[in-house]
Amino acid sequence: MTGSVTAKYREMRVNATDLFDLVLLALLLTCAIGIARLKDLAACAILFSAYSFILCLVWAHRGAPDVAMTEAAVGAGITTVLFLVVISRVGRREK
Amino acid sequence: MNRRRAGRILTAVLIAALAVPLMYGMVQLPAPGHADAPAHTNVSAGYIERGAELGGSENLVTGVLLNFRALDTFGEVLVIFTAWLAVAAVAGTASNAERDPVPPSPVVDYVIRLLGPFIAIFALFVIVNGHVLPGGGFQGGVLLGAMLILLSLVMDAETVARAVSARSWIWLRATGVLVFAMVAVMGLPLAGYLFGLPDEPGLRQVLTVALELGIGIGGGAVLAGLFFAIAGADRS
Amino acid sequence: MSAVHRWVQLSTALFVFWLVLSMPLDLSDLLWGLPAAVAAGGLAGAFLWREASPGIGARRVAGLVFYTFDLVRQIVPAALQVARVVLDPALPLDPKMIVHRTPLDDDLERVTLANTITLTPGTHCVDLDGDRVTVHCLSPSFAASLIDGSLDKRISTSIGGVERDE
Amino acid sequence: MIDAAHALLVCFLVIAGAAFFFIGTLGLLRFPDFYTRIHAVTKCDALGAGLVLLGLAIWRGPDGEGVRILALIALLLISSPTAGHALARAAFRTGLKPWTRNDGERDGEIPGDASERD
Repeated sequence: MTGSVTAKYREMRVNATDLFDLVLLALLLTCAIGIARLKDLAACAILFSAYSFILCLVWAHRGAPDVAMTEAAVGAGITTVLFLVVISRVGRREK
Repeated sequence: MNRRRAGRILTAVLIAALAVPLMYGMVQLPAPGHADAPAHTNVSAGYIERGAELGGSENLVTGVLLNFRALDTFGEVLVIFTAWLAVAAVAGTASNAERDPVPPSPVVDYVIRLLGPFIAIFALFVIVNGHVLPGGGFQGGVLLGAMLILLSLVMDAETVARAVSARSWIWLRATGVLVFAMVAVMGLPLAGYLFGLPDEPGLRQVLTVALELGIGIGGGAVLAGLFFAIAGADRS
Repeated sequence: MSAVHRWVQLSTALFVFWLVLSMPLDLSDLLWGLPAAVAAGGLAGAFLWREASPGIGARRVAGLVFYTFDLVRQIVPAALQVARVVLDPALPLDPKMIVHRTPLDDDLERVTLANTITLTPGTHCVDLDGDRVTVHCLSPSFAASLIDGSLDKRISTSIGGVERDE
Repeated sequence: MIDAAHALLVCFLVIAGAAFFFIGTLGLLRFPDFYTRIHAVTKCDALGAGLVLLGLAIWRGPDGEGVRILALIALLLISSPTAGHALARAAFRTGLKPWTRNDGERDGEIPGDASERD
């Protein structure tokens, strides 16, 4: 009896996990489309940072904490700063 | 107008032509995390079973990176160093950026000065424990670089860049490559082949931590160097 | 405060942080942590806090912990008030910029004041320049404890007046 | 009994944090300009996440993870208001004018699309 209950619970949990992944992937897609369409480079940089952060959540959720850490620090942190510094020197509108 | 429309239709057709086979392939992939998937039945099972013992570190990822695929990782470290060389060559000679007229807020200034050393300690912790916990040289190095960039936001990038002389910066940036090359060569007498780690567990751990430290310091210095070069604070 | 004293203080704080990170403790953690904390503390003292010290000693740490609990007590009613504003269909906002002159004259005290203002729902610290604190508030009623000076008083009783720099 | 009280406390804290996030996000969507919106974001970030983390720390109990989560809360309480302050200050120093009730009435604009257009 208890065995079947735990099995059912496990099944439910797997489904909830997949749902969480789907939500994250939908957010990723939204960010990606936004980055491709925006003309304001500063906004693109910020959106790219958000994209990296969501991707970091996907990695962490998929059981890859090493990659998640790198993604958070490099993608969401340093790359954004470097982009913004470059944008501050070359101007923020795409021609 | 008409041509543009034709172009759009062509794009849509091409994308559809690409998407159909991709989707067809995706449907045939095994479910993510399925135990019978080819990715889980062949080589990775071997890694998981014997990786900790053969690779010399409890964190399998570190073991694979620094031992089984040391050559790849060496390439990665070289790429990072080369990236800095390229950016320094292009941007390093650019004139200095104009000074920001607004001084940083006293609140931000105080908090970053207060937290900076703690970030450095955390970075070091991540580097040194890379063989046991998630993390390692690359991750810790990025944290170190981020700390230097954060400090240069409140302290003026040139002051931070000048905390170490230009020549020492170059050596620091090359640390990863140099330490890795040294350990690789030491593999010849100790393990019998290049990039080999010795069988003796104590020595192997020391070399692993040395590699992590080298990668961390080198990576952090390169990232900070990229920032200084692009922001025009680099005089080297 | 002498340079050595500052070094010891910073290194102790960093070492405690290292121990928290590496719990459960192990001999190798101590072996790595001690030199790392001493080195980082020395570098921080030499580069970051050369002119002034952060001014946080043991008594102030205790004061800050006490103050955090005090802060939670202040935040709860303010949070409920803001929740009412947000949920109200008419959105009864009346945002104002207020300039407040604070009697607090120490770095840590002023930073605590600014961050308390920012953390309290309804008020947000926009600028800090000498003793002038510019605050944006959702409506003037949220800034009552700021205007009558009771916030300054609470901060100075918790963490003020001790361990000044020489 | 103790277990039940423990779980109840954790649930209460996590739900309170989530409620904070909900109200903050609602504020972000409803508020009229940059300054009022940054109010919502900063509080959400610090207090909502702080409450959820506190719940998790109590859930773990006094082992290494629990203490590390407490350290994380301390970091959040320091860094989040500082970041909010830095953003607001940047806007203030570059001359962004705050929205006021009078503006909105004079221009006949509804809160929600006043100012902040560029």
